[in-house]
Amino acid sequence: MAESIREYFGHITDVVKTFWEGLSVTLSYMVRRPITVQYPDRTAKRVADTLPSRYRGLLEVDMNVCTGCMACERACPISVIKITTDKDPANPKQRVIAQFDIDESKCMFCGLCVEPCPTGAIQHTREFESTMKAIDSLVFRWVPDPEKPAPFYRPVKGQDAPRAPVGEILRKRMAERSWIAPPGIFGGEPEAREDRRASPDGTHRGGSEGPAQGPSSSSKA
Amino acid sequence: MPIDMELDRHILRRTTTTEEEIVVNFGPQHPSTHGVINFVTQTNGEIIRRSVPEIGYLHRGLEKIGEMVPYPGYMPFTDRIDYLAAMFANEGYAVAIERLLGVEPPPRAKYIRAIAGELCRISNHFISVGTMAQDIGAATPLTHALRERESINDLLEELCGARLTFNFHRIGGVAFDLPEGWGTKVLRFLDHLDSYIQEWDRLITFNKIFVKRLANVGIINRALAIDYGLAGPNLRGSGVRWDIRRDMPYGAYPDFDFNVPVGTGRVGTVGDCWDRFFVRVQEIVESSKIVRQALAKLPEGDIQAKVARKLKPEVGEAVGRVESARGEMLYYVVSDGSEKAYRLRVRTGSFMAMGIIEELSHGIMVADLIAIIASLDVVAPEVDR
Amino acid sequence: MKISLALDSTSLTRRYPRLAVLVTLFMAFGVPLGLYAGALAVFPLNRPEVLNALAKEWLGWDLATSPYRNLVYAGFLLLVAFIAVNYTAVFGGVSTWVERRVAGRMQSRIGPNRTGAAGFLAWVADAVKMVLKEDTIPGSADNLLFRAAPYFSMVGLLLPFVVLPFGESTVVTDMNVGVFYVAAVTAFVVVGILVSGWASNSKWALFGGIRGAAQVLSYEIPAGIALMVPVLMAGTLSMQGIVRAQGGLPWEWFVFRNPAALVAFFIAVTSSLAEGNRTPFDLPEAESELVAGYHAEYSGFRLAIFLMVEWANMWIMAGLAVTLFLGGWQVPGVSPEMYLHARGAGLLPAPLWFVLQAASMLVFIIKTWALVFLFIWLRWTLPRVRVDQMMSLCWKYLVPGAFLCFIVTLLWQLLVPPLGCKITGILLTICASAFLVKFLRDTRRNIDRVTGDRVDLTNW
Amino acid sequence: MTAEEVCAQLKERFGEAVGALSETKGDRFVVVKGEKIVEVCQFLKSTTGLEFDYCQDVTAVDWPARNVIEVVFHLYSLVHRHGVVLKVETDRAAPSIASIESVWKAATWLEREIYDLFGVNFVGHSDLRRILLPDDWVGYPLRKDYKEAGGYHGMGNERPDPLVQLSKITDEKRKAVAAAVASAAPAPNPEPNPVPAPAPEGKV
Repeated sequence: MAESIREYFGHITDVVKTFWEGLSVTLSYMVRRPITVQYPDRTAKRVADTLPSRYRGLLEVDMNVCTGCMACERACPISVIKITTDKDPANPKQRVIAQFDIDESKCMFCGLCVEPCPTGAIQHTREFESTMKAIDSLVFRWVPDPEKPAPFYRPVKGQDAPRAPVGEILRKRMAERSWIAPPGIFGGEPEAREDRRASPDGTHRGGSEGPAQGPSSSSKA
Repeated sequence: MPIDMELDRHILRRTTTTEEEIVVNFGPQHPSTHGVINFVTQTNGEIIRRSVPEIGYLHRGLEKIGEMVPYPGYMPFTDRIDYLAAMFANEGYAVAIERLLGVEPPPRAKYIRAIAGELCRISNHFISVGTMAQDIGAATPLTHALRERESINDLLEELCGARLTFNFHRIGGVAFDLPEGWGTKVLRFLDHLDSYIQEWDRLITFNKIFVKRLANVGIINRALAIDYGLAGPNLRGSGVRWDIRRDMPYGAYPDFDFNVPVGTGRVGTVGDCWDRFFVRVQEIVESSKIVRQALAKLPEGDIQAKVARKLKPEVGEAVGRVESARGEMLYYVVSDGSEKAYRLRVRTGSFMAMGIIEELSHGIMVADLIAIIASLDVVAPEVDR
Repeated sequence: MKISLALDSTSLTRRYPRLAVLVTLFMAFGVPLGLYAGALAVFPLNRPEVLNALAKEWLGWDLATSPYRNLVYAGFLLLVAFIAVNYTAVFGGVSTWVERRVAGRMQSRIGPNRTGAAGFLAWVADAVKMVLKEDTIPGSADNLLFRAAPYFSMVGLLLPFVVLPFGESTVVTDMNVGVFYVAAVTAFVVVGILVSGWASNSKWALFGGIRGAAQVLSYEIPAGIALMVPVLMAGTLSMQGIVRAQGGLPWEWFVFRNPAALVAFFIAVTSSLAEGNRTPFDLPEAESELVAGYHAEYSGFRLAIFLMVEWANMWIMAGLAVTLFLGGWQVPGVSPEMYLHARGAGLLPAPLWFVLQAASMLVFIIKTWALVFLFIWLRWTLPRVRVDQMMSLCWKYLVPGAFLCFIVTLLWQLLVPPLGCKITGILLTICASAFLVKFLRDTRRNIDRVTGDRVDLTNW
Repeated sequence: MTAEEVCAQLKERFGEAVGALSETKGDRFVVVKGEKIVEVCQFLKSTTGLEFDYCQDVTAVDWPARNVIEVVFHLYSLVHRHGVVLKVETDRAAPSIASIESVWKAATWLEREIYDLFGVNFVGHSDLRRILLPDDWVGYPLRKDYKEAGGYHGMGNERPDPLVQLSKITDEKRKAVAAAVASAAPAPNPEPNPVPAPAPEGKV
């Protein structure tokens, strides 16, 4: 009986003691600084600029230093990189990269493609804001026009590849394709792409309907 | 077939029914199922007769993918097995393949693995105990836990470039060395953490309502826990002193001095929900100790062993075991000599924990079911893989 | 698309920062002050004899014998009701904002801070959103009951305003059974909960409704008995009578007059938390268990009513506790005679009387807001109890405790002389102050104990 | 106790039903006859000195070449800190072995998973139904010959790969360029030593 009476009042004192502590903790947070970052508009700097240099944001390729070795394409476990090399018809000795496409909507930002790159041409930037109106807008053509392919870069011994600062090229690209602009990457209006999805065999519209254009050539309607 | 009949007959395996009983679907979308899981629950008022978990909503076929991509290319997929503690999923896979290849990572890599892993464990346990408090009805501890976790995510982001999907481990080492000045930042955070944990205890751990809600609820005794193959904090909460880091040491763990906290029935019975909660809180402190020791003893040297670019292990099989935040994570890899795994099996702590819920659900109350799910710390993607 | 952009509150705030502040200030102070002023102006008139006299004096109309007199009286009552309903809505809204900001800060977050200055207009935006949303009714729901349920709750919320004294004279009617009346009509809220739980035809809602019924009915008992303690001490059931029996200074409040009353105060507050479905007793809606409980199926305007009832109920709970235990509207240093003297001899009171009335309202409002803050603070600290624990707390702790308080108070009233009451009052006040100081020091120490944390009021 | 000793004990008790310890690289395993698996497990669990109380994993491997499905048991003893790997081979056409649910409860869900993904029938299992996949799923995905049906109840799971189309466009263009150059030939060599083209972004 005495035991259970002690237990009964023990519960009450426990309640008082632990509530006292809990309430004092929560009250003390009234005068501590909230941890919240007021993204995106009330930060001192752009958030992308505050990220660490190892941050794995959107991929970027500097075609000026790409050797066309295709190591990144092989390293990618989900095949979001597509590279086509070709001979320059005008100059058969010169190998060129006719296509260097990255489907960044499918990319999982693992960084495996960056590791084997001999010149650091392919790099993760610190840019992460990639909202686009259409998912195909996230396919980046690093050689925008196959008619003007990029020649292979030959690394010079004992000299670093002259790579552009990471992020610069991508930022320029992103500014061009504001998310509200029609994607135009497949050379058509956004609605025209619906049939691509609807086609029963999953094949795409033929390239005959319109010339492939660089994303920039789409109208800024 | 009407859906109710299907639930009754098929999932609950019920042939007779009484009028008072109803069948409730806790899930697939429910605030407390920690992901997309459905608990088909047969209740009589507030008393649950039986609750059968239905899983698979997040099944992504990660084991099949393991047979499709080359060995190094699977590493990013392991991140997706357990998004709250991806470091261990990485590490387990790396350990398994290293055992298959007979490669030993250099000591510095092992230490870096331990540091990254333990930080990840702290981060994961904060989510675990925080959501547990949230499920019991206290919203504030979760955000306080998230505050601490943000700091860890910042540190890990600086280390490996991502906050959740780390992809930090490589077969035979790690991807990056520690950044300049990173150790100091970690130590500063750990100082904060060690003082913070006491505040956490004052805020929620010993709160009378919290203790009342968890003590003597969902008791898993020692034998039951072992029988159901529970792992990690769930097993230790039942008083079984079993920790892969200590008992089947891998990596740098033999060099560290740390305790393995187990449930003691401090406020109730050994193996109740509160014990599992408190084991996790104590493990945060132990992990902090390990990180401090690892940073102090960090050897110089390479971070990557010599591994061929094209991995073609000999025919054979290997098991990689690591102590993940959710218990023993076991990778079973069968090689047929090609550059892709012939069979890759991931056995996770959450999957084993889900199996016991039906056993525990007889005669408990609705609120207890939530407490039990929370205390077992199941993460739906890890259950389904 | 363009219209929605133009209405985007953030862009408006950006374009006209002063406008935002002005609108916010108006909503934050203008509207409540207007309502208080309206109450202050209308309440003294709201008596037949005053209205009769006024009509005679100003209009030369003999209202007392006019066939339309009941219409005029009813019109004035409608005016009063209009003020009360609006006040409830505004308080409900403002308290959601306060709750979200306080919760945010306690959780190391910021809370709503975009709509209007300091995010104050968030509740207006929410209300507009709620009203504009579709009011869906599940196909298998009981249509009539489903539609009616929110209004039951609404009635339960509004009826106690009839006797809740905001100030010395600002009370709709001072019933001689005031306390009894409040205890009776607050139960209407649970009718709404029960009906909505049943009519929704949803398992979650049913759980919530039944839990709500069990909880509110159980806690009526300790609440009712605890409320008897001030009734015993004052010797009346009238709310104004109870306030008048207390004084403006803490040791004149009932809560410190005898130790049993102090305990009864805590029991009453706990019970009212349970009756108002606030954490730790938010079982009927228990987000992590029942998703949203009894209002799981509601949307749009009907959901808005439920939410308004939930928050505005805090005012009733707090106001009742303040009235019965914490001295109500009693202004320190102002004796009841002073109100009489200040009133003057005329038909309408003198200006000083209005000043005193405003002061008494202010005291009441400050005390009530302090208690509301306590409710909010408890909610963001404590976990939720389980159903059986809720019951055992009620029947094993609160009910016996309330009876004990009742008996002790009886004996106290019989045996202890007035001087003893005064000494106890002063002693208990000193004790309470000492605890308060210790608590604040503990709070301060919590910050120092965590390495890296300090007092920092930035980042609003 | 090492795997050899465990294997020796098993051999002694069960004779022919237990095969030799494997000699492959990596972890070594013991092949057990399917009909004896429950008894073997019972023996491993209850024999003093062995006491395998912890069923770590039950999984399977499909071997179409040998026409078997191997069911793999990873067992461990928390008492003695030793482990063993057992394998049971079962016919691929109608895979079926006895359930070890009665020995370790942990096997309940693990066996359900194998049933779901490999189609192995566990005789005596209390609740043998699909666990990860929907009940009306066709096929057993972790078998080597499994072909994806490409969706479920009309819900597709494939997104057309934009890169395929872009490759096609590129190829056509390159062919056109080559043809144009060929028709204009023999053109003078424009530049003997071409410098890298300006950055593609410069163009846009």
